[in-house]
Amino acid sequence: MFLQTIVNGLLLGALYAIVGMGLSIVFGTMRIVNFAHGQFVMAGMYITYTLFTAFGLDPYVSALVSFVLCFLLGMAVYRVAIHRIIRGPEMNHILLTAGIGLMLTNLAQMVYNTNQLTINLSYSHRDLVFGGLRINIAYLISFLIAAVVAALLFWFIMKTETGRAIRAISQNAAAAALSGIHVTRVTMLAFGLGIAVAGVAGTLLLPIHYVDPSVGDAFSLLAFIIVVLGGMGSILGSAIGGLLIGVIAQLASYYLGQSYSDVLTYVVFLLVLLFKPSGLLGRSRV
Amino acid sequence: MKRLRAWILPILVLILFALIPFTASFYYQQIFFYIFLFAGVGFAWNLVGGYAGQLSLGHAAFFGIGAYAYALLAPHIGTGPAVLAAAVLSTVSAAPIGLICFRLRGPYFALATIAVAQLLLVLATNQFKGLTQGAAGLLVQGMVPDPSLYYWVALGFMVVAFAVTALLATSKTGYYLMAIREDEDTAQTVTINTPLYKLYALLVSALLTGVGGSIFAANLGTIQPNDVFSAAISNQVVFLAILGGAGTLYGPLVGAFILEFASDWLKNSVANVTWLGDANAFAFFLYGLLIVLVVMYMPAGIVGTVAKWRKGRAAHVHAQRTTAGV
Amino acid sequence: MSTHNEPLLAFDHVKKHFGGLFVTNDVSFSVQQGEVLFIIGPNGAGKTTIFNLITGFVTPDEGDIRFEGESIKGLKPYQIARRGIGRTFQIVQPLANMSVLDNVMLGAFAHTSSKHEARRQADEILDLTGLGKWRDRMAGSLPLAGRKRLEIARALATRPKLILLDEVCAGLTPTEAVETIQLLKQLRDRGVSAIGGIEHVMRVVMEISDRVIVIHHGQKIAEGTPQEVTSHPDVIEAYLGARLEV
Amino acid sequence: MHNRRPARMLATLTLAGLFALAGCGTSGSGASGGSGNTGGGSAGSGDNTLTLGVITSITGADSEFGKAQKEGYEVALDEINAAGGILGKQVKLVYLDDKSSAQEAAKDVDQLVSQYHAQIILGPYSSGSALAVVKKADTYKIPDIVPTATAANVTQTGSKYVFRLCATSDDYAKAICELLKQQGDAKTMAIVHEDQNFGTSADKAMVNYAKQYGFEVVDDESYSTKDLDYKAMLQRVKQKHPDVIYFASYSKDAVALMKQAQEIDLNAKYFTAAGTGFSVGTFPQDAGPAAEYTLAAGQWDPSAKWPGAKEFYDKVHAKFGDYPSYHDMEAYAALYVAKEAIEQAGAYDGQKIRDALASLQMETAFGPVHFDSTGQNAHPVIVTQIQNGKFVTVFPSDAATGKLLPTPPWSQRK
Repeated sequence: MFLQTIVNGLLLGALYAIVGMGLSIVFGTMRIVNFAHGQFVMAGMYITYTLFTAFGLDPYVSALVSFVLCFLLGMAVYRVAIHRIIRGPEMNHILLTAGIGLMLTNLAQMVYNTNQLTINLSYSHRDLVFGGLRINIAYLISFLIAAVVAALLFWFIMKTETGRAIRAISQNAAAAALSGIHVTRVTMLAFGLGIAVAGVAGTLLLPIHYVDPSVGDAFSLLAFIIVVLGGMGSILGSAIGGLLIGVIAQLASYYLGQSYSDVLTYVVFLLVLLFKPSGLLGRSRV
Repeated sequence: MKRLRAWILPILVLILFALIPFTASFYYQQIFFYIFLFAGVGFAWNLVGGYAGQLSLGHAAFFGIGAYAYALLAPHIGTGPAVLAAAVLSTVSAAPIGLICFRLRGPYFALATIAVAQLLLVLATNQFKGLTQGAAGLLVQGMVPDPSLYYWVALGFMVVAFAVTALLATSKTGYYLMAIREDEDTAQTVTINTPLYKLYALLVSALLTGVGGSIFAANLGTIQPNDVFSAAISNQVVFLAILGGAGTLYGPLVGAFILEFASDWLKNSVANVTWLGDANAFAFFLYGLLIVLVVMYMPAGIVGTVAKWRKGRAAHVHAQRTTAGV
Repeated sequence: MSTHNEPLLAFDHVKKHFGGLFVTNDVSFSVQQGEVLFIIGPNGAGKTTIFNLITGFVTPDEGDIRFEGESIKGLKPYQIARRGIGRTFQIVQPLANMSVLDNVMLGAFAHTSSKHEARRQADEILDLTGLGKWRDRMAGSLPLAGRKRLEIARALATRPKLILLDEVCAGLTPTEAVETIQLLKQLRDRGVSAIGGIEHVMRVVMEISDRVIVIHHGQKIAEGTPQEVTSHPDVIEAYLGARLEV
Repeated sequence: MHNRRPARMLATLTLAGLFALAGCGTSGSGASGGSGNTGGGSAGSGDNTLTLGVITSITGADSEFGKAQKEGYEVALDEINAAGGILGKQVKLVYLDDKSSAQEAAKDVDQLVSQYHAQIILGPYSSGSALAVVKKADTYKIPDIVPTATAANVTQTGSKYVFRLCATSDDYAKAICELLKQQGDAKTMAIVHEDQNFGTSADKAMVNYAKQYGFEVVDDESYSTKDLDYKAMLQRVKQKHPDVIYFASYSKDAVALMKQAQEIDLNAKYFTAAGTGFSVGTFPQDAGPAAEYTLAAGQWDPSAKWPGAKEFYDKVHAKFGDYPSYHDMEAYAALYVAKEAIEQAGAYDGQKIRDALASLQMETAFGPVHFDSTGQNAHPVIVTQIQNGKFVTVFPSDAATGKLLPTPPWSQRK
């Protein structure tokens, strides 16, 4: 059973990781404290739900649609609101994005009301069984897509021109500007990318978890825990952070009880903040 | 002469508050109860979040500890001692929380405080269910014989909270907290023991918040973890202080006043506007929009912006005089 | 007070590295009571690190720092400040949303808890440093020279025995530099010992510095009176590249 | 920073202005305060309409059940007004949203009393809110009809003004234990409950009754409806090999629990539940084959023999298009009980209505209604089993419309 719990933990952890990954770009590299990240994951879920119920589009296909829509939504939000206070104190980032989160939550409630919406996929509760281990198909597909997205993101940030510009800005925006990088446009692009990844995370979550207006807040806190655990600004860090939390949550649920998964997640988060503030991989920021 | 002018405003406000119960219906008295209670907790938060610039998003932790301490102890040791116990327990709990969270700065401090409040919410719901009855709810012994007296209890609490925070804010401690808000490293170079002063501000803030929690529990009559440990409480306290003006003396009261009346007005008049679908959600949508607009266009809050505008005008007059003089 | 032969400040074989890079490589120097020492060196030579080591923002890997005979290695910045070491920052860091008066009162609060006494002392220092005319203006709204002077005034308000001035004239117009030099002379005449960190405004060094040490790539390459140092071949070659017309 | 004198003077003006606004807002007895609340201030027994106040969860976590209640109230309202209203007056219902929070529910009571002069309160939905409303109703000395909150402590506050229509979590536990005793082939039990007040009360009740009936509780798990995954918890239950599993869940978690139980091949002789999620109309379709054979203690079922039950089912389906659960029926019955009490009292007066409710004896489509001294209606609990997608009442024997089928292991199900 220990092995099965670890496997469940890794599968769940991959979903946690993809939720955190978008934020690792926005918060990690760009230092924008986006407290509405969970609401954008929720937006991805509602987009996928609508496409599935209206056009019967399989969620793993509509991942692209939610990527593009959330990308545009992210850029718009950055342009209209966040850009104005980007230079201001981080306290304002938190309050502004918390306000945006509240708007998105209630917009969803006005459009979709508060029912808990799910989609029934033929394979969302079927398992692959081999060697005594059960692998849930929906989780497996999400695990693979999460891995692909992580790889693409890593490649984009590390290898492409824009990726290098983003990393330059995160180190020193002024210096980046001096070396010819259009800071505002690239920051907006990076923010859009982060939100787009959040949308994809929503798509991958829907086959496994219901969506209602209140899920946003829970995912926001989860995303921050993963980014901080994994270490600032490192895509790899949030992948590891996500897998770690997934395994901890499953082990706690199995050996101590379901509610202990939350307790342990928060305790581990506080301990890491205390003793290794730079997170597992990232730069220090005490 | 200047000292006297400074006290006109508080006296005027207090007289008005004293008259309200005789004119207002019980419903509006309850609205004022929540204005006073959350203004008081807003003053407490203002010490840490406004003056010291440490954005705590987990003040529900102390609010909840105060509420449950009172609810569990009142039947055994009486209401008075129970409120005292609530104050002591929430202050004592602030020490370890402060020591943990103050190792961090900026968004990481805010995140740590959220994690602490969420942890207490889960513990109170599950692990300590035996003690707190969890979500099944705990009946709470009243603080005063007649429910209409809670208006005065809350008013008294707000005045005490204002007095304590105003005294601190306008003293040496206040200057030191503001220095920490502006730049903690620079503050250290002028001999300020920044960790100690941040913790000191948090302890006072937790004490007042704990008392606020006990009054809330007594008035409501029953409490569940979701009522007193929830993020909604933490956010309400922060937003009313920011809206009113964090780091100003009267900000939290103005913010509490506006938020409570706005939600009451929205709840009534917007409630039956059917085309909006879920009218209540529309009310909260506007609430979110209000926060976004305040942060973008009026970051110093209402009182802060008014003060800045006045100072700009005063400084302008001052500049005219001095340029002539130089 | 400090014993007869023990200097006010002793910086003793201090080493500090970040990663593999030695930012401060076995540097030693001392400052006597009432003396003004200047540390000069090209940008990035490690001057600010030395200031951070003395004021406790960075702890040395090896060696010791003694103030008035007692080691201050490992103490927190506010503990070191309380022993009498004031400081200004290379990148000016005024407490922007506080008035000029409030900024200086912060320093004064080091010795009194009463607001009125602190305000009185602050006004005194404002007059000394010529900041009186901006008394009630927000620190953030002052021009660069004003903000730099405010940092000095704030440090002075704590009545330091030793004041560290990091690039105090950098970015100032010639007239502003002259005014700052006058102020530093007044401080020296009042017996406040000081260490200054200068990158290129050599006039300040020549006029008020008793002794100079030159730091290059984290190492002390020369020490002596201003005249000796500026004619020292290594200094010229490493730091100025060409003969210095004095 | 320290407010300079000019800034303070202007702050004075702003604050004074705001309070002047508040002053007028609180003018008079708040009938139609200036702060723009709806003009619904018509006194309870005004000209020709009787306004009754209803508190329910229109938004928040319990909004699904608030919607169900509103359907029940609306159907009853149409029937009552068609038959001439109450005391010859047409009835108007005012719905106040408690946002699924006790604090808001308490505020709603204040608003009903001061703005609508309510002499009777209907609702709220959840136990947490009910506790707060009962305390408030007690101070105002007006009766409160609680249609659906099952937590035991709602009628244990010592108040004389609470009247609960529905059975409690104790009655659920007792009914399930009676059924298991009748079957005689179960010894050990595991309890799996959500961590809010409904689940916590159901758990407390079952732990108590299981001991009384000699069942050994081998495992007691609590979870949050926000959790992503329950497989680890269900694995813990599986290790204990319980004969019976007693769930206390809302709808989405009920579906997830049964599907994941099937997924990890968690078997038990009896899958039982404290109604709610397991007896909501949509449960059989959502859970599909995983719902088969599950037993749910409930308050009502369209197939119940009380007159008017079937007609109500059809009316709700016709008017709203969905299938009513017992939450709709409880609200429907609550309005009828209010009508009966007001008419027996002869006037819209809190004390008289309370006395009428205390001695009330009437038949409704929800079954007989009579409140004991603590305000609890001895409502019979029925246990339904899902047999090929349909709810069939299997207990008690006098109300049964079908035989209880044994639960086959997952591997042997088609």
